[in-house]
Amino acid sequence: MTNSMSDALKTLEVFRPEVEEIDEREVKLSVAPDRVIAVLETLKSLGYSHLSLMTCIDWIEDSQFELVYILFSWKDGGKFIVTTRIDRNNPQFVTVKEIWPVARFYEREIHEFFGVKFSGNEDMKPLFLELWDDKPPLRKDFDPLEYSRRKFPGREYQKDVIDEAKKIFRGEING
Amino acid sequence: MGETKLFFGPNHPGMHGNFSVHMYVEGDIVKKARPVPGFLHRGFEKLMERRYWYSNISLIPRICVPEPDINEICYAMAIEKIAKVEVPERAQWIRMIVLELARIANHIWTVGGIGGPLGLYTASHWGVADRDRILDIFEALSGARVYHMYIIPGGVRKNMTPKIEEMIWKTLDYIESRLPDYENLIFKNRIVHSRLRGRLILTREQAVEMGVTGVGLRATGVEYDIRKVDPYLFYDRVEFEVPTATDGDAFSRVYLKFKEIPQSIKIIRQALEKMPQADRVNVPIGRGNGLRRIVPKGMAYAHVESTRGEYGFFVVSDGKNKPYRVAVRGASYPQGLYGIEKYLPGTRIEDVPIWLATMDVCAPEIDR
Amino acid sequence: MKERSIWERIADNLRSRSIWMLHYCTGCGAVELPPSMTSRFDMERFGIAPMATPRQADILLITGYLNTKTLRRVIYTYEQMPDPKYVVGFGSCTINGGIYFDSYATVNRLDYYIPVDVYIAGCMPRPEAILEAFNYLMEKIRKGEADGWKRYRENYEWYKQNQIRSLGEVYVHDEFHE
Amino acid sequence: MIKALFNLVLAFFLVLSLEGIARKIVARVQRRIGPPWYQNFIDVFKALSKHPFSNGWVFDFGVLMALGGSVATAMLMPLGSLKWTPFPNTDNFFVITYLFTVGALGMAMGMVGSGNPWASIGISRALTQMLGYELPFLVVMASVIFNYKTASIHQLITFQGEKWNLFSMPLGAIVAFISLIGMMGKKPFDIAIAPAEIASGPMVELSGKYLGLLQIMHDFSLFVEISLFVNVFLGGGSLGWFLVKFVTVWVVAVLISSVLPRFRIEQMLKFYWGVPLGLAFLNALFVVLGLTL
Repeated sequence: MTNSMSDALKTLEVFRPEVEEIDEREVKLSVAPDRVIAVLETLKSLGYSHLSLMTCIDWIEDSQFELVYILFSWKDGGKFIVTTRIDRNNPQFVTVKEIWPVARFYEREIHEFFGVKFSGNEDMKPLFLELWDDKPPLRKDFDPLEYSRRKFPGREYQKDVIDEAKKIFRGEING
Repeated sequence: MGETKLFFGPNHPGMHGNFSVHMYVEGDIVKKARPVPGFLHRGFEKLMERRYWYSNISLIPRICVPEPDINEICYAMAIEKIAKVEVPERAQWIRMIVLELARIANHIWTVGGIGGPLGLYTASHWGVADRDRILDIFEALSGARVYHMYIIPGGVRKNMTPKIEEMIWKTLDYIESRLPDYENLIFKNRIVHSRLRGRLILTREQAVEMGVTGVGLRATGVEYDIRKVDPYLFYDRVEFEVPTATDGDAFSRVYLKFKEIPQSIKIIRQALEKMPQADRVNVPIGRGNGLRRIVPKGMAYAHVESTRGEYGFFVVSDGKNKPYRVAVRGASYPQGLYGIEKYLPGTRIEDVPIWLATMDVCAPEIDR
Repeated sequence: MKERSIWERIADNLRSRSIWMLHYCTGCGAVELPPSMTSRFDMERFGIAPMATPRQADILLITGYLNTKTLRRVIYTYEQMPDPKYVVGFGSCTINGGIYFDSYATVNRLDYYIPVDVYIAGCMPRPEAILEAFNYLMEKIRKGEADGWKRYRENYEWYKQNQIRSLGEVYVHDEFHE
Repeated sequence: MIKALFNLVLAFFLVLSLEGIARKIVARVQRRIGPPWYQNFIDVFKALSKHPFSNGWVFDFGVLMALGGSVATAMLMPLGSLKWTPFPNTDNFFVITYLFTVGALGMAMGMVGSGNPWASIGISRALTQMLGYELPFLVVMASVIFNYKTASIHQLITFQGEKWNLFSMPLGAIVAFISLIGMMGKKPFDIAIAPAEIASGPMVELSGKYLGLLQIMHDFSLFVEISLFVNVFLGGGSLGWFLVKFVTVWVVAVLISSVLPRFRIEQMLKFYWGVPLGLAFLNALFVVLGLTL
C-alpha cells in the first residue's frame, strides 16, 4: 500500500469503508450506498481524478447488484475500487454525471445491460442493442444460447457437431 | 442555409471499423453530432461468463482487433493478481517484447493510416506493408498473424527460440531504417501541416475531464503513461522517455505516436539483452487439472498502456471454474462516445475522419 | 446451366477481371483487408479496388461475425448494389456462428439473410486465403456459376421473411429523433 | 469530319491507357506491382455491362449533357499543328472553354438531381474548385491572347514555332500547370471526389452504365485539358511530338499527385487566389510592358 493511498484511507475513515488490499497499488473499498458519492468526491479531490471504469456485477444468489467505480491517480499510480451493493429487484441509484461527465455513457450502458435506473441521468436510450425485446442481457438469469437458437436459426448438420465438440471438450470421447 | 442530416454511417471509407456518427451539417460545418456504436457488439462479457478460465484465451484477443495482445496481457495479469501467482522472469520479459512489438506495429499502422483521411495513400501503403514485417515475427512466435493467443494466465504459451530473437533484431533494424522516409513523406509535408496543425485542439482540462488517456492526454503536455506511473512487468527496469507535446492538436497526436516508435525499439533491445535463459515459461494457476483450472475467490483490475490509452480488465471470480464477471475498459471509450458528442460540433466535415483517426476511435473495444 | 449468349459470356469475362470491392468492414476480418490491399499482397493487380459506395461496388465482403444491427445495414447495402453482385463470407462465423455460436447479438448463419457465393475458411482468414478466394470467385464468375443475385431475386420472399423473423424490422432509425 | 472522329478515338484510347499507366506509376511509388495497363478499359466496359439504378430523368439528362459537352470539346481540339485541326476556323479558346463548362455543369445538375446529400456537398465543392482554378487560368490565357493578338488555338501554335510559350512566359506556364492539376482533379485538389470525407462526392449515386459514361466523360475532359495546355504552352509540331508532350505532362502531374495529401476546400481557394493569382497578374504585367523573353 503506497503511502499516499494509506493517508487517503485515513481521510476516508469517517465513511467506515471495508478495506481489502488486492495488490500493492490496488485497494477495494466497499461502502454503503448513501456514502458512495461523498467517498468518490473526496477521492477525486485527493488526486484520484481518473474514472477508469464504472461497471456492475449481478450477485444473483443474494439478489443484489454491486456497482463498481474504479478510480486511478496519475500522480502515484494508485487504484481504488469503490463498490456498493443495491437491491436487485428494483435497482435505483444516483448518477455521478456531474463528477465525471463520461459516466453518462457508462450509466447508459449499465442501464441497458442490467436495468439499473440512474436518477439525474435522463439519457437512457439503448446504446449498443437495437430493438431489444428480452430482459437485460448481462443479468445472470438470461440464457444467451436459448435466445440465439430461438432468434437466429443455425446450420443443421447431419451429425450434431457442436455436441460432439462438447464431449471431446469434456474428455468423454477422445478428439 | 438549412441543416442537412448526414449519416457518417457504418459504410463510409473515412470510418475506421464499424461505427457511425449521425450529424446535422450546415454547409461544411457540423452542427450536432451523435455517436452510434453497437455495430460490433458480440456480448463478450456474457460469453466470457460461460467459458472456462483457460478456454477464454481464444475468445479474448478478438475483443480489440487492431491490437489483440493487450487483451491477453490484461486478462492474464488480472487472474495472476487474484490467484497470487508469480510468473517466471523469462516469461515476463517475453511478454514485454510482444507488447512493445504490437505497439510498434499499431503505431506504424496508425501513423500511415492518417494518410487515409488526408488523401496521402502512399503513407498508408508503406505503413501497412512495414507492419506486415512484425506480423511475420508474431507468426513465427505463435503461429498466427493477428490473434496470437500467446500470452496466457501464468506466463506465455511457448518459449522464444534464438532464431526468433535473431529475426526480431533484423526487423527492428529494418524499421529503424524506414523511419526517416516516414518523416519526410508525412511530417515534413507542408499540406499535412496545414491540414492537421491547429485542428481539433484538446486542452488538458478537457482531456482530463473527458477521461482521455494515451496520446490524446500526452499531447497536452503531461507525461502520463501507465508504464511510468503504474509500472507493470519489468518496465521499471528499462529506461525510456515518454514523448509529450504542448499544443494538443491533431498533428501533435500523430507525431507523438511516431516518436514513440524509437522508444519502443529501445525497450525491446534492452529487454532482449536482459532476458535470462530458461526453459520454463509458464506456471499453472489455481488448482484443478487440464483446462478446468479453478481460480480462488476475489476481484482485481489490471490495466495496461495500449497504443490508444489505458486498456483494462476487471475480473471477478467466485471460486468456480468459470469467471463470474469480466468487465473491459476500452481505451477509446471516452473519446469515441463522449468526445464525439461534445467536441465535433463546430468542426468541418473534413475534420470528422481526422478526429476518428488521431483519437484512434476503435469500434470493437467500445462495443465489446 | 442455361447456355449463356456470347454477349453474356464476354460480360462475365469482363466482370471477373475487374471486381470492385465495397469498402465496408462489417466484422473483425477487416483487419486482414488492408494488408491484402497494400504493397505486400497487392489486391489491385487482379483488378480489385475498394469503392466508396454500394452503387459502384460488385462484391460485398462480410468479414466475420454479423451483429443484428450491422445486418440491417448490410441488407440495406446489399439491395443498393447494382445487379450482378456477389457476396464473400469470411471465416466460420458466417457459416455457423463460429466462436460466437451462443451470443445473443450475432446471427448464426449468413445465407438465411443474403445469398453468399464464396466462403473463406479461417478465423480471420489470411491475406493469401483472401486472394485465393477472390481468384476462385473470378473463376466462378467466368463460368457463370456465381448467381447469388439471381437466387436473391427469385426467392426474394423467403429471404425477406427470414430477415423479418430474426431482426424484427429492417428500418434504420435516426439517432436524433427517438 | 474524319479528323474530328480521329480526335475522339485517339482521346478514348490514349487517355484510358495513360490512366492505366498512371495507376502503374502510383503503384511503383507505393512499392507494389499495380494493375495491368489495360485495366481501365476493362473497368469501363465492365461498368457499361451492369444494370444501373436511375434516379429520375434529371439524373439521366445530366449524365448525357456532361458526356455531350466533353465530346463536343474533344472534337474541336487541334492536335499540335494546322494539319491536325478538325475545324480550323472555330477552334477559338473561348468556344472551347464555354463548351467545356457546359459539360461540367451538366454533370453538376445530374448529380444534384440524384438527391444524395453527399452528392450535393460534392457538387458544391466541385463548383467552388472550378471557381478557384478558373480565375488564374483565365488571367494567364488573357495575357497569352493579348500577346499574340489572336484567340484561335492553331494560330497560337504556329506563332510559337521556334520558341515555346513555356520559355517566353515562364510564370504563365507555371500558373497554368497548377490550375491544370486543379482542372484534372488530381491529388492536392481532388476535394470534390474525396472518398474519405464525402464518400466519393458527386459519384455517390452512379451505378452501372452511368458510371461507365461518366468515366468516358472524365477521359475526354482530361484529353481536352492537357491538350489545351500542351497546345498553348508547349508549341506544336507533328502529331508524334504532340503525343510525347502530352504523356510527359501527364506523368509529371501523376508523380506530383502521388505524394501529396488533399487540401481543405477553403484552403484550396486561399491557395489558388494567393500565389498563382499574383503570378498571373505579374505575368500579365510583363506581357503588357512587352517584356516577354
